[in-house]
Amino acid sequence: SQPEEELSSLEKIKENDVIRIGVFGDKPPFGYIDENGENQGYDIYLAKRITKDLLGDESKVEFVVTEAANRVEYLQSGKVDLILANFTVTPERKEAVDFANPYMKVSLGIVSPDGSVITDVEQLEGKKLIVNKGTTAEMYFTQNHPDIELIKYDQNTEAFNALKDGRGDALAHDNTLVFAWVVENEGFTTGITELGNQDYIAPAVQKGDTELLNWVNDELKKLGEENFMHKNYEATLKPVYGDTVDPESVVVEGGIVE
Amino acid sequence: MQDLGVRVLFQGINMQRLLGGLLITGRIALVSIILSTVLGIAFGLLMLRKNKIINILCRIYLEAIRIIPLLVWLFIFYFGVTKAFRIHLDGEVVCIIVFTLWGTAEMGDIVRGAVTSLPVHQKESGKAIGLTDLQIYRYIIIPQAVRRLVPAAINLATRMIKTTSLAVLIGVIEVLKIGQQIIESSILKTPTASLWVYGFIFFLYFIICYPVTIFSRKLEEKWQS
Amino acid sequence: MGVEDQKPLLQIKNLHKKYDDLVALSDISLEVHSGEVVVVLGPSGCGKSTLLRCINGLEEIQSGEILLDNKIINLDKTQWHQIRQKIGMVFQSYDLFPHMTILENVLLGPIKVQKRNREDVIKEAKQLLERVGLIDKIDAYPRQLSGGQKQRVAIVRALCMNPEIMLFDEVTAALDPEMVREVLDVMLELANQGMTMIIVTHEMAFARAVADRIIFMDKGKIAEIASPEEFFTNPNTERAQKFLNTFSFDNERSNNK
Amino acid sequence: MGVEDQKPLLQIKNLHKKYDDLVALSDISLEVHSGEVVVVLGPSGCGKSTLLRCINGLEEIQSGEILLDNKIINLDKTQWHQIRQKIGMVFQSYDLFPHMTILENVLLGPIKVQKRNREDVIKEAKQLLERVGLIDKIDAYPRQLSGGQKQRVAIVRALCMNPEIMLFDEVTAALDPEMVREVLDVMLELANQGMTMIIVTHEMAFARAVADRIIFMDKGKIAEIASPEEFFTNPNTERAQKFLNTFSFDNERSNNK
Amino acid sequence: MDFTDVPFIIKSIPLYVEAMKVTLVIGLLGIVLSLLLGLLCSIITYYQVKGLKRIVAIYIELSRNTPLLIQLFFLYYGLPQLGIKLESTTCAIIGLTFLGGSYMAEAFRSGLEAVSKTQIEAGLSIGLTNPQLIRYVILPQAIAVAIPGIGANAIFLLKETSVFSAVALADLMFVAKDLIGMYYKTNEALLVLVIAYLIILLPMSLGITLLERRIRYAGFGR
Ligand SMILES: Nc1ncnc2c1ncn2[C@@H]1O[C@H](COP(=O)(O)OP(=O)(O)OP(=O)(O)O)[C@@H](O)[C@H]1O
Ligand SMILES: Nc1ncnc2c1ncn2[C@@H]1O[C@H](COP(=O)(O)OP(=O)(O)OP(=O)(O)O)[C@@H](O)[C@H]1O
Ligand SMILES: [Mg+2]
Ligand SMILES: [Mg+2]
Repeated sequence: SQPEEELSSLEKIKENDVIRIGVFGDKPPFGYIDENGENQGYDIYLAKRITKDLLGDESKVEFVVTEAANRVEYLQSGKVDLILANFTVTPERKEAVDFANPYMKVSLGIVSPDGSVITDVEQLEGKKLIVNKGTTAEMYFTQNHPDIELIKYDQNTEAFNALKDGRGDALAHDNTLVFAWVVENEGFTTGITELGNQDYIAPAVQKGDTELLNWVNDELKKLGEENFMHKNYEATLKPVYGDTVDPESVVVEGGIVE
Repeated sequence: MQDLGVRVLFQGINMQRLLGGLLITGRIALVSIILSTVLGIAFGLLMLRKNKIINILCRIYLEAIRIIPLLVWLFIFYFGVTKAFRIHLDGEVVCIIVFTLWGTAEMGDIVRGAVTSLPVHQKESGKAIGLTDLQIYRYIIIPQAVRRLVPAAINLATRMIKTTSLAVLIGVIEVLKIGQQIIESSILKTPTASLWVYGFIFFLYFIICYPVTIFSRKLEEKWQS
Repeated sequence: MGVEDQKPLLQIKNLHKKYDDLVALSDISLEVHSGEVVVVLGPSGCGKSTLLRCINGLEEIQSGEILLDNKIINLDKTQWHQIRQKIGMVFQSYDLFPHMTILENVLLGPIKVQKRNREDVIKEAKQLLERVGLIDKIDAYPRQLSGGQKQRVAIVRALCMNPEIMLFDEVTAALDPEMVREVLDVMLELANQGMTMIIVTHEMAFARAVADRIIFMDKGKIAEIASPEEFFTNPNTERAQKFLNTFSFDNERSNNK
Repeated sequence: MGVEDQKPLLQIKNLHKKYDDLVALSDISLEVHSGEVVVVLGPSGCGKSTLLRCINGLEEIQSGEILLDNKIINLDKTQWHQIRQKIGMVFQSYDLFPHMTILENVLLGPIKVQKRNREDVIKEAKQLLERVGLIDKIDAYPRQLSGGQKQRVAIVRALCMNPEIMLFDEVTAALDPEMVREVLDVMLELANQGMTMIIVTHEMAFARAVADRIIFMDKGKIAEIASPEEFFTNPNTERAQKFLNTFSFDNERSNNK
Repeated sequence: MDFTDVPFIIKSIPLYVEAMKVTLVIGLLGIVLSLLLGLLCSIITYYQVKGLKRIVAIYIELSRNTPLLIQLFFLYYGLPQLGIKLESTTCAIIGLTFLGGSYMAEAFRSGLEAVSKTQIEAGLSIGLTNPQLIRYVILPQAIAVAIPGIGANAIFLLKETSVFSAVALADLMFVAKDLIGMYYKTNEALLVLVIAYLIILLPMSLGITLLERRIRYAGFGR
């Protein structure tokens, strides 16, 4: 990355004794801020463990709250060392950042109000679909269904609020997120549970930062041996999903996909 | 349960967090205002120089800052500059840089306006009682220019305070962002949270800016001769 | 007083002054003796203000000499602020400093320029303000005064520097008639006390009353120098005649009055 | 002209006018006959302007009657704009409309208020402007004119409404001396042509020359009514005497002149 | 520093053109409504209309002492809780008008105050009726004086439209953020954004400067 820098990124993190990790602040249960102002969620659970293994103490992490559309920028401009913000691996993104091995599976889900549930993409013709800027949902619909009108928001909160306020007919987002939201919001149904390809969510580092990348991959492998991601699921997602979701359809253990 | 919505402001440490966010907002505003005042006075004096090239350069700077929306400047510095030069700039730092660049331009223009609007005969009657050029500045021009510019400068300060709200759009965790986080985490229990939280922040800005506005108006009335 | 046998206090020799291409003053020569009151008359734009401004160094001149106490004063630009202490000047516009009280306005010169003792100056300032009837306005600000009061303070401000000569440039032109009188009375009193003065005015009755000598200017030149009696009853030049006519209205009404 | 045997053109009976608690005019009664020129004199603040403003309906009065052509005009507020057509007024400040040319300024009243034929009015306006020597300024804007020229246009603007009486309120007070004369000359000519006028002025020589009658006011009352000769040579009241003294400077200089 | 992805820039131009229309439409609508609201407020203040005068005063203080972004969030996310749901376009126009009205009122007020009392009396004394007085004397002068202020406000309001991207209005700023989020061409997106704003604002600013200069130097000319 920075040629004039003698220290490698990993050494620099250790030197500073702090790692800056970009996470979501408004995407429960993956990355959000609780009422005490603490970062919480599936991504955060992993981030804390990574910090502990790297720097010896999980409090040495500095969480940087990002928005969907910011994540690449944050890495590229060096505002964060690592992104753990529900970052789906896509070809475009691969050109901009380096992804480590995945820790989660995802595809798109579409949620709509109970009265007029959308169960097929065709039904969206002529209707308004809410998406988040810079998400896979936005890209999927921009590329595959350019004629569906999209209403775009910067932040998840705004997007889901807009759905509740009836500013659109449905909302497309990662199915993992949609599942959780529906559980807590009566009157809405995930009419389409899997749309597009099965995608993977992975940590991302700055392009060319192979040292940190390799370290993260090794770390994921080691964590797989102790089934860490399942523990993470139990702690952060289970309380929300209950039994409505099969853990195996979400969790990727050890960075390995079958 | 609308009437209970206001409770969201007092749940947990919400109020503390909001006020903490306000502190960040205030810090950005204060630092920018102080820097703008100092640099703006220098810039204003620079503009008063009778040098063509300096004047043109100052003009270009002033117009460039004025014509491009501040939000665009924030983005240029936050994403463009940091990416182009591969340097890490914190959102708060970017805000301070951009607001200071803006404030300096505006303050400079206020200073220039205050000095040039003084009637010529003030200077001449200073000369006529034998004051040296330096004394004319010290006893006649500066005190009167200050009276003319202080109200405008205070007015600029309130504009800068209001503009800090843009910081949220480049991800600074200030009062508005914290407000959004509170809305997010209480949306299930308190559906009217956004009404109350945004209303409260609206009110916060008002009670900070309004007294300052009143103060500058009073000062203006007092110093108008 | 026999002023003629003394050396003149102020001497102007062959003064030329241009604004860019416009000749404002050409070949002006003039002597003013100590205690003398010279009134300068002439149509608008003839160069009266310019003359006073040159004497006070507010305008640069192209050629000629200005001598005060037999010393040339127009050589060194940097010394003007010292010479100006000896030359008091009052303008048409009320030029008090609006951010200072009346007393502060008067004290500024003596204390900051002449570095005189504050107590002494205050005493003198109060005496002068008393004389012009404004002692009770000492702590007021200029905006609280009428135009006539402001001009009286401006005169005091100049006087308090103990100048050797005073220049007045249409000091009553912007005033209401009653206020004109109160300012002119102050000037008359000064004249009676022997102050050397050059006065530009459009008040003919006053000019006649106060002047020792009248200078009539036209188009940047001195057209006539005369005693007031001579000038007002029987001016030499046709131009002066015409000028004086604009101030009289004899036999103008043709109807049955 | 034998004005006394006609009915007066303007009659003011027991006029009282207050600004809040301040009595500005008290018990003013006055008659002005057709073709008469009345000059109102008096110290500042005595109510001269207020009197003219009341006659023109710019101020409300507390009691009294104002009659024009034997009709009471101060009863119905809503009718003032019709009566004002018959009463021309010119103020001290150059009150031309800055966004209109000279001609447009003059035409506004006759065309918009009196709904007269445009061609006729233009012809009349041009004649009037010719008479005051401003025909070449017809398409100029007020800012391109000197103060004196502006006042002459303001007079033409009022005249072009063919008023029965003209009111002048210190129309030369803000002018340079040369310009004073050009405006006063226009007024003198009007007087000679038999226009009925009430003039407030501080130009004593002019007042004496133009007036058929002098009204001297003091503290909101009419203190003296006299012919100009009488008033200027031998005023009845002490107050008028004192007033006239402020304009003379006899024997003021005590030194060796 | 490479802005070299020219194909990307060309590809994105139609998007910016669309967005520019949105910015312009919202901006101009907001400006026109602000002018109307401002004129109304200034006339209420000028004629000291009882009752309304106080409301106008309160409105002006509220509008001038709070940030547009917060006003907007309150309108867009807060009000639906009270059952008032406004489209983002509506919100933007209301927000801009709420903000702009007070600024325009200020400009008009200074214009009206600049018409001296003697001008009004001069008009009265040639027999003009009140409506005629307003039409021929007061308004032409007041507007001439107010124009520099109005122009500055108009530019200010157009610039303020950039924050509407935060309530999902597809204006210029919105498109730039969108492109950055999807394709990570930050420099290119920002470059085109700046150019787009310059295309709108430069002519406007130049025009206003010229107008202002003409009023200042030519006085009240044609
Ligand atoms: N700063 C200046 N620049 C250029 N020309 C000037 C300047 N000041 C005065 N003039 C011109 O010089 C000439 C003399 O002007 P001056 O002010 O001395 O006349 P004045 O006799 O004082 O007239 P007034 O009675 O109107 O005050 C005039 O033609 C005037 O236009
Ligand atoms: N609009 C007003 N409100 C209150 N008082 C006023 C107003 N206009 C005039 N006055 C007062 O009424 C009195 C008469 O004023 P007026 O202007 O008629 O005097 P004047 O004789 O015209 O004086 P001047 O010679 O200075 O013009 C003065 O005491 C003045 O202060
Ligand atoms: Mg002069
Ligand atoms: Mg008056």
